[in-house]
Amino acid sequence: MSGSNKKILLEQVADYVKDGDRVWTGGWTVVRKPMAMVYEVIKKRKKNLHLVGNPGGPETDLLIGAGCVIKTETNYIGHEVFGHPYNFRRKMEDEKHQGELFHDDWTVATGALRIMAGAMNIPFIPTRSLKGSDIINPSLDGFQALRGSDDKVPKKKVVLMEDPFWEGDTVALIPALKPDVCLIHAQEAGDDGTVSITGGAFLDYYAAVASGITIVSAERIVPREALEQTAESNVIPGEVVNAVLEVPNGAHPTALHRFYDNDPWWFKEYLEASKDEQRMEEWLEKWVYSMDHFSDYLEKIGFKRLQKLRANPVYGYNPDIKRRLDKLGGVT
Amino acid sequence: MSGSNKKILLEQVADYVKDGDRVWTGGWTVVRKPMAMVYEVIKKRKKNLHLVGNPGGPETDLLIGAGCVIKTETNYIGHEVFGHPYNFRRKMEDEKHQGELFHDDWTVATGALRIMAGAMNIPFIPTRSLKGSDIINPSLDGFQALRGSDDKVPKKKVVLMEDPFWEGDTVALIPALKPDVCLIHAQEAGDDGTVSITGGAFLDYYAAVASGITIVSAERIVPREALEQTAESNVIPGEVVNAVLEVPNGAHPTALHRFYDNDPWWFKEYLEASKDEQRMEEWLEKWVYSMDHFSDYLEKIGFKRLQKLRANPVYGYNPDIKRRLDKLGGVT
Amino acid sequence: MNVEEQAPDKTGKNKTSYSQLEMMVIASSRLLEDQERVLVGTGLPLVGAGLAKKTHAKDMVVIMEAVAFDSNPQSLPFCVADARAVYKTRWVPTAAEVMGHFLQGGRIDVGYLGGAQVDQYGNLNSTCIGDYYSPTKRFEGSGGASDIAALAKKTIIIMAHEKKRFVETVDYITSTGWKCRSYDGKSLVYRWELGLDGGPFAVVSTMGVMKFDANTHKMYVDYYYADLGVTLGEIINATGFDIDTSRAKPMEPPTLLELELLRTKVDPEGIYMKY
Amino acid sequence: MNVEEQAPDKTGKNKTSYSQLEMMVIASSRLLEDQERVLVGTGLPLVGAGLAKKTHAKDMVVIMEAVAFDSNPQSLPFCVADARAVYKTRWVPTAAEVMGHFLQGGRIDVGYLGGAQVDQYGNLNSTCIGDYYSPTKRFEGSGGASDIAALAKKTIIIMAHEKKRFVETVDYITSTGWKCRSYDGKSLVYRWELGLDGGPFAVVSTMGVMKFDANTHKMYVDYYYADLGVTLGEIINATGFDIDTSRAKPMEPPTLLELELLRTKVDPEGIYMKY
Repeated sequence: MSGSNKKILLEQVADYVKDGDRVWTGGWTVVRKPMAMVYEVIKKRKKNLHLVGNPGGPETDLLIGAGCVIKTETNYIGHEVFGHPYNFRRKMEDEKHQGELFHDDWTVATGALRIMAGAMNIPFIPTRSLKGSDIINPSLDGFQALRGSDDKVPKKKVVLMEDPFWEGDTVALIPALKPDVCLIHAQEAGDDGTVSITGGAFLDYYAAVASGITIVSAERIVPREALEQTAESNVIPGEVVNAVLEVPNGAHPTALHRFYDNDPWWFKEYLEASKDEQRMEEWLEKWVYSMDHFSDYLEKIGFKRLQKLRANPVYGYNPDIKRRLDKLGGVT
Repeated sequence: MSGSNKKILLEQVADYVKDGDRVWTGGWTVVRKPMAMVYEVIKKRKKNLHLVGNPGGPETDLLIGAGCVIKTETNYIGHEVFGHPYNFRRKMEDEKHQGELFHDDWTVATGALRIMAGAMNIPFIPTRSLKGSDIINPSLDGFQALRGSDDKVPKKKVVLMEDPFWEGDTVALIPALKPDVCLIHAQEAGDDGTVSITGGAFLDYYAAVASGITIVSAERIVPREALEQTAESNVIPGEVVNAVLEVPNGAHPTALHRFYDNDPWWFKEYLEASKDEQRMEEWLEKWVYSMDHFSDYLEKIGFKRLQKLRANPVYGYNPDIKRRLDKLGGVT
Repeated sequence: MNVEEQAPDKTGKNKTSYSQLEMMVIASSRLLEDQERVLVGTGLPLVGAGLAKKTHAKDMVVIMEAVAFDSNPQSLPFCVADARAVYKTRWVPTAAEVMGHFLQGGRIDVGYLGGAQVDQYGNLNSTCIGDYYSPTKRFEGSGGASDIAALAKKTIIIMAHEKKRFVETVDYITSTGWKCRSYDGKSLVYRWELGLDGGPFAVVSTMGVMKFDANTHKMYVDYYYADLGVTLGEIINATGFDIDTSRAKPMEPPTLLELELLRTKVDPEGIYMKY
Repeated sequence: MNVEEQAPDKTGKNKTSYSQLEMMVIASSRLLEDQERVLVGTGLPLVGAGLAKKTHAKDMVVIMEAVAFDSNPQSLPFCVADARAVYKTRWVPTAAEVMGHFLQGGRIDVGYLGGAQVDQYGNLNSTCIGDYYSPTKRFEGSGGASDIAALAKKTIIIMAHEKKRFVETVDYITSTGWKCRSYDGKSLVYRWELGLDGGPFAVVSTMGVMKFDANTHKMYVDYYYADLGVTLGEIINATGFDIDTSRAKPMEPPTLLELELLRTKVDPEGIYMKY
């Protein structure tokens, strides 16, 4: 794969995502999430997705709210200090949505270990975590009904085992994560798929290697030769990347180190809308379904607002941005 | 540990290495080996060391030849194309040395996985490798006599297990590597222990984290603030480094990316000497025991020869150096 | 949590008003020690850690699960993956290293956590209220809290003091306290029976600082915010289980420096403090 | 291995002499295909891979276990950790990624290996001659060879053709061939019985190119270096087990370009080729 030019268009992204796929979304909660690609997946009305990104942020709540998701397998779904994941909550709490979403609870350490095991192509990995927690309580297993019948789900959540090599401690064996598709947004990628990320790669390298297909959107697609200059800090080799696309502001409204900060106005509007099913539907119509292209979405966000979000390249973030939603003014 | 200045002198290195310790030497075969520190350990006549570096190069053959080693647990001991590890061979082949060296054979993938497991503090990790090889033949286990009685050695070499989570494949569980001491040479380290390495970090990060004590020698010790500029490519955090020392040419005669190439004259002389026990002893006297300080060793190597080894910083190596020992001329 | 009362002029140094929320953050920050390696959860722990770094614990090593090791933020991070956590660091790890290597490797001195519910043994719930399969309230989930509670050398918990939060038994044990879930899910066992080290060191609330009895491992009141008018009776009323108050001492009020730093340097916008 | 003979002038294009060593390296390099991901062992495979990249397989992805992914060395690396392997690459992995992720993940098309002994099933020995506990000759050890033979989609082996090297059963199975060690160490089993994919594709020697019968999985002669005067009888004599020569074809001699590139660009100093 490494010799070819892998550029695709945003409109083609959904061709790589099949209904029912296990999908890893890169980044971390409200940072560097592949939002443009997620909007595209929503627009194409993908169904029965099985989200395995660890942790999940607005992209996860959005995909759930848009009805694209039947399974989530993660340590966290939320918007950090901005507010709560109302679409996820509704699916879990409301009588009328019972059975629409299977959710399997994990942790940050085990999410990391599971995707590392996936990258290593080993079926499981031991951990010293989880002991004593209801996360491994056999009677509280969100995927219980699926184990053994759904081949995208491991047959067991955990197996306890005594260490036969050293002191005999009991450790928990946990299954590898095996995403079908991995969506990542980065600052820069080569046309060969090589990915450069700063400000934290999170688990994206492991996910890219563990996944059947990996798509990377980036602020800039550059000739591959340019990335020879930064070889020591490039984080994902082109070999595991199937396609790349250039999408400036492609992580909006989440933050991208050196490029832009979180968009508090987006979170404020989204959080209000997502509290209610009808308003969520209107929000999706307004910001996703009605948009011909992501550039129309950005046009609607507006130049002034995007300017307000710009990061100071020395700091990596925007030191002047207001982040408190309850006292947030308009874009001036 | 992170706040303090961790600078020590080369003379203090052996204080951190106790007789019987499991020692990881960083680098890879004939590249970036912590040679100055190894010479120091030899000079202080350390005994019964248990070498766990994967793979081993001249430092391993040297330590064996100097009588410092009773156990080796690695995938390779040698000098690559330069020649064979005669000290290691002699211990394994000669009747009169029977029982002086216990050697446990492993592989590059499992060496990597074992030290990763050590860094993760998990007692073992599964692998898909090793199946069908005599490396896991229960009757060909170089540590058989030690298992169960020597607490620096895992009770078993391998445990085969069926995957209970996915397709039921048989995988080999292999024990974590747990070095007591880790010796690393790098291009640059901060006085806080932060380590910057280019040209390949090999398994040194994992070893530094997995080890009880980690000592880093470097071509340059710099104020910690200088390493904030390269945070994305720094490979070892100061937190896991107990001491640092500045030793220019500290990896000689092995190669150091951007600084110097392998010293073919050293390998030629060493290989000749190491073929014979008596000549090996003379070599040790000449190049190690009689040296007051590593700078005396470098003085004896000579300025002209060190100049000949200098790497071109653009290439990272020396494009003009001759590497064929049988046609090697003198230093001109 | 926006109580603001006039601080009684006892010591002469606190001639200003401060809130229970402020006292909580300050009291928890005082429990952090210089040189300690502290794994800081999202939310109020970010504020408390920032304050400690600016007062008594300048060389405390601040660690965040997503991305930060020995972080010295110039501006308050609003999550543990924020670029503000990465600025001026010397290493940019991932959760694989922070959680998979450092935490699991026993290298974390203190886990500093929030939560939605805590019980008498210091078990934390950040998963759901009610039945797991049809909860009345579903939360964001563990994040790294479960790992941190299991693997740090000790944990400090920060949480508003309300009867619905301080419960006899949490609805779901996300993060293990002293007496936590057995492997079969059917009983509670002491954490050491499962081979877990560490354990909750303190629960710092809007009313006081609770610790755990060395023998029973049940929560007791160590300090209460007398200076803010909090009484032990109020604590008992706001706690959903019997709590020993016999060892309670009044908490030393905030210093002017602590308050000033908190308000003007650590969270000047009030992102978490909601001024 | 320094045989130099005048190449018979059959095709008109080989009016130069070349050695069996050169033919071996060239023959093995021809088996590598463009676009393939090739994990290259130390020694002669470095030379063969370098030649393939300069002739028919410019976009072959050269991978080295210690440090290199998609390597395009301008000068021959003398080991798989050499700075020459890192120059002009776009990613600098470690063995954790190359071996732990890519090889173990089934992403390597070809493993390209040397060895000290090979047997009729393509098992390789790079560990010792004689008894494991008191060997007559102890070698450097597996390095990554054992992993590569177990996990690559296929392996290409390059080795001098001598009776002591081509043996019926290797003294120690370092790297698995078609019929390898059972878990209890007591018998030989087919590799697929252990769940191993892949397997040896060819053994390229100083006399010819051997492959493995699709049914028996035993080695047979596919090509022999007739142009260098090698006869099938010589191969039989230099092989320590019965070898089928009935399918043997004469090997196409080196082209002038192959020889020129090998001698002047790939290993001009003769580090491995020992000119």
